[in-house]
Amino acid sequence: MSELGHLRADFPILRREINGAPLVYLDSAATTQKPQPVLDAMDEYYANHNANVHRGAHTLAAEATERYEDARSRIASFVDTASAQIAFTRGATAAINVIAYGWGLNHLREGDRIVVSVSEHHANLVPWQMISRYTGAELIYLELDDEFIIDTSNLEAVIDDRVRIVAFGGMSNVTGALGPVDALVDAAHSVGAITVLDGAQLVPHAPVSADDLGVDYMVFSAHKMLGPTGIGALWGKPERLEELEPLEGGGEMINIVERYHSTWAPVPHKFEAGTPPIAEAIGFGAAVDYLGRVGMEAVAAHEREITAYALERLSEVPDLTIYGPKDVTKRGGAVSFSLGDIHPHDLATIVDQDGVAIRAGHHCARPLMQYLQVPATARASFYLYNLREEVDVLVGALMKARKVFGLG
Amino acid sequence: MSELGHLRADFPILRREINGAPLVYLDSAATTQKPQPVLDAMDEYYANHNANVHRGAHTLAAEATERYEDARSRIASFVDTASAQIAFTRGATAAINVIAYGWGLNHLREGDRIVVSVSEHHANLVPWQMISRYTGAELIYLELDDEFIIDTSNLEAVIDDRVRIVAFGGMSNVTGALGPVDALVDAAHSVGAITVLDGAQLVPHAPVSADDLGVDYMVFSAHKMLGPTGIGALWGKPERLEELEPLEGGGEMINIVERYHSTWAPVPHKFEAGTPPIAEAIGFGAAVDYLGRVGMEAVAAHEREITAYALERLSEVPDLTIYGPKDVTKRGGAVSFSLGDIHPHDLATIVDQDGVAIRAGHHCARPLMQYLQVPATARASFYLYNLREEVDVLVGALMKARKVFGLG
Amino acid sequence: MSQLDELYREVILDHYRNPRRRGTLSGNHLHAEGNNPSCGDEFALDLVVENGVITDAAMQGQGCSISQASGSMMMDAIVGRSVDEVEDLMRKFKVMMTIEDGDDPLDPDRPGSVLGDLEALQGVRKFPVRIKCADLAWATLEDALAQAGR
Amino acid sequence: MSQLDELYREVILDHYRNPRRRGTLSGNHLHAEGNNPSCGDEFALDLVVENGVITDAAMQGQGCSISQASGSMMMDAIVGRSVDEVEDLMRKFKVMMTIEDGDDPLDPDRPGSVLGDLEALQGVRKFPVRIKCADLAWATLEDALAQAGR
Ligand SMILES: Cc1ncc(COP(=O)(O)O)c(C=O)c1O
Ligand SMILES: Cc1ncc(COP(=O)(O)O)c(C=O)c1O
Repeated sequence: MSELGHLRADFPILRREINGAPLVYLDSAATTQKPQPVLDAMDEYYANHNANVHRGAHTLAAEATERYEDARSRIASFVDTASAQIAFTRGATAAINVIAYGWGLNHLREGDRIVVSVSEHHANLVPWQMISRYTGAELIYLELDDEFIIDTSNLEAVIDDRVRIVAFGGMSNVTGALGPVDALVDAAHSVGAITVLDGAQLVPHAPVSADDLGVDYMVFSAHKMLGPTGIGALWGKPERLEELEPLEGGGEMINIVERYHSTWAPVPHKFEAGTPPIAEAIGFGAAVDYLGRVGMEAVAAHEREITAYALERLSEVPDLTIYGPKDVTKRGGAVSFSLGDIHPHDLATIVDQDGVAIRAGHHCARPLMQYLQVPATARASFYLYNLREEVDVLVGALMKARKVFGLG
Repeated sequence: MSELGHLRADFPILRREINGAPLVYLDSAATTQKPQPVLDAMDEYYANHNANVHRGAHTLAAEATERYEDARSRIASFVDTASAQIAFTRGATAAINVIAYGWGLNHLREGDRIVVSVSEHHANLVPWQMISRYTGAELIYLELDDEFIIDTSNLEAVIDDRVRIVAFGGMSNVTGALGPVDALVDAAHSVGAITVLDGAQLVPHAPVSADDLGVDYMVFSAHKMLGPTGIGALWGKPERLEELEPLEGGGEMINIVERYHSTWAPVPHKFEAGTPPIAEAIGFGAAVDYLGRVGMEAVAAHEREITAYALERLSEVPDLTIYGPKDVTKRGGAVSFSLGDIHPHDLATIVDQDGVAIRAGHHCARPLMQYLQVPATARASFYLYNLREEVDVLVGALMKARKVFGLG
Repeated sequence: MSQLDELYREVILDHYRNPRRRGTLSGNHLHAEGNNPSCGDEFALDLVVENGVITDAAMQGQGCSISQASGSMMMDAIVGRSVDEVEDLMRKFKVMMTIEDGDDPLDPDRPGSVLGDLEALQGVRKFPVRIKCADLAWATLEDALAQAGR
Repeated sequence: MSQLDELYREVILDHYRNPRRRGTLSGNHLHAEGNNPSCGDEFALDLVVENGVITDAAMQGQGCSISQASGSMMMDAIVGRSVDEVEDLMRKFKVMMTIEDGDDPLDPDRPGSVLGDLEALQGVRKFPVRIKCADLAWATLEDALAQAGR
């Protein structure tokens, strides 16, 4: 496992102390830390090549455009697809909204159904509620099985021919459960429905070949995979991107603008209204380069190992309940738990005194919290820079929390 | 004028050479260059405080949230308004789309009218075309007077009580003409219509007091005012932000999420779905700090002076036509022109050989090009770091272009 | 005392585990709800105000020890008091949660100045992100009293 | 010759100012349109193909000297040629616009290998952002020929 330990030197923030203790950052599911090469790539861009893209005949504009498009093609390679299938958005949330509005407003009507799972992040839930309201299409939920995985035992009962869209996550940011991609794609396609994969927690943590997944659309966020804030990606099958109306209008996304009517630029540009997040695209490109150098197989193996260790050590803590699969082949490195009657928020505050950053709350998945019948959970989540010893620090801090709350 | 010359040292890119000549960057209307303190602020954030905001009880999350919200309040002060009236978006384009969809989809219907001007940037045009298509509301145009300013001589004829929205620019990115804010606000409000000000070219160049302008909504972009790409702002009167439905759904923007229905967070957070552009907000904050230290009065004075000089020098170039007001009190520092039968694109290429970056094209304002009956224009645009001598370099390069095209 | 022990004093854990006046009121009463979307804390309040005096109250909710203990202690502190006294208490509580170390939040010259158990919440000031937890119940109370039309 | 003079050769400026076959065709013909949204260059083409030969053509459009001269030179080069020859020309043109300095774009062994005036466009290669200007007419031609159903 520790063969990735040397990477820590690339992450300036990991040298920080929190409350007098070394930072133990276990909140990568919320956002990841950034290695120096990502910061350097953006600085180099601003210091030497900054200009607006696709707009000018001058040298800087050409340099900026080249770097921006080059970043797109590197991100495309990273998920094993063509450049034209990657549109840059503000993030995963923005990308799902593009799909929900762009497809939904133009293809959905009353009587149609949209299927999501109860474990979705609000990003893959609230846009569908909105589109349901605007179009009259009905929202239907998939429940979970006893391993916290989307239940596929009775799919035909839910996914019938009224269903037009099936939207689900590649990995739950709460339970860590992997989405049953194949089963859902098969069920959706057998009734002619399109599939939307929320890849925000999948793409950062495993080798992904977008074209091979079978889904129609996929989204992900740079900041969850070593990249900067402010950028994410929308991926689609070529014909799906063609049929998707752009959500936002503005510069860059047009072909011809007349007073009363406009036509759109070819994909992917029609989804990129206005000045795009240029420096962020370049930083995103540097992030996938970095991940590529490490190798996504190595990243996944490291996370599997540290997650297995965490599940083992956490199960030694009395009164601790884990919400998520125990089998590391069915899950990623987001581990949600509760500890006795200590509220997760209190837990987070207590372990923070030992430098440990975990997240507490509903994790933007309130319907899942209701399903689990908990108001909130605590969550530790791991990435390539985490160490086995950091799990030990977490467990030590949890034992201290038990003391503070008089649990012995 | 040259009292701002010392600031150039803060902009690393201004040390670059282009085609063997010092860079003369005259494309700030497309995007501005960034001073070192803006880059440093973002690096410092990533290196020491990076975490997701509004989500965690741990120290980094608190530090990130504090810095993010602090940036909001500094940007609010910069336009003389309250923090809660500033929502972060991906940029000006995104912010206009939030208004167009959020207000339009929920308040417009057939028979209603949306008024824009023929000089609008596509960002303030295409979203209204889209909303017109989705709602059946009709799009109506305001024309220009002979100084290229939105014609207000016969407003009652256009702005009648079918009009629900009047959307216009604070300064044209093509002609430099300032928008007749007072006249349009009065006309709109007299029929109960709301006003949307595209401030993308206004806020960077003049002291702006949002609350005093009289408009209902205003938008602007960080990258056009020394800040990073990937972020902009939506401003609104408090009651207008209340009545505006969010466009995008997702995390952070919610209050309570139930399976089939959700309620929204208070303004401005209901407009900020998903992980926001956090580092970018911090960079944006550093940019307005920088502008604040220089003083927006000083910025405006500098631009007025250099624009006056440019108008004077350009008028000495034979066969050169300027599209825009000649009076510097009626305009900003974006100067569009054509030179004989030399296509603007060719002009841009030729002056680029002398290191001069100007823009050529339709400037995302195709209806304006048709109105001006030109396919494109060349545009030089100025900011606080430009020098009088740079205008001389431009004029020299234009004379060279005349030679290349055999105009003598 | 460590900062943690100061935050999680005995009395706070006691109120967290044994909240006072948990439940709902029947009959005529005011009702207000509040929540912190970022952490999920929820608090709801039933309140009876008669002749300017809070004669009965009940709370519901879920959340961290600080939010729930603050609510429970608030119940103890407000029932039987006049709305005037309670508003004074609200002000004092606000002052306590915002002042810097060293200042004295308790002005002995004001009537009803003693915050009692509530003083245990002083430790929260060292944990700025938790202040909104302590405030939740009080913001909800403010809403409820606003309905009383004063 | 400076890079600029190489770009704006006499023959290019001549075609820009005196475009060949500018106008429209009446009667039965193919039509295709192209544009570069980023710079606003527009090009449209009317084309008559009879028995595998381009017998007539006319162009419309507006844009920079490179895009319009490229179109005008293309008109000269295609009318009277067989579609096969023109497709060969298209390939050669593409090669010329993409190859590196030093390579020879003109393979003397191929029929119709001489690009003629079009060789004047070689200077564009030094200005990568302008290549799409030179390409516009040719992409439009490709569209038109695709309609010919070959
Ligand atoms: C007048 C005007 N409005 C809107 C925009 C769009 O701004 P952005 O591209 O940052 O969204 C621009 C810049 O291109 C502009 O000049
Ligand atoms: C599963 C999942 N989907 C979507 C998102 C939203 O991503 P972003 O906030 O970057 O838009 C997140 C992150 O919060 C997530 O964990």
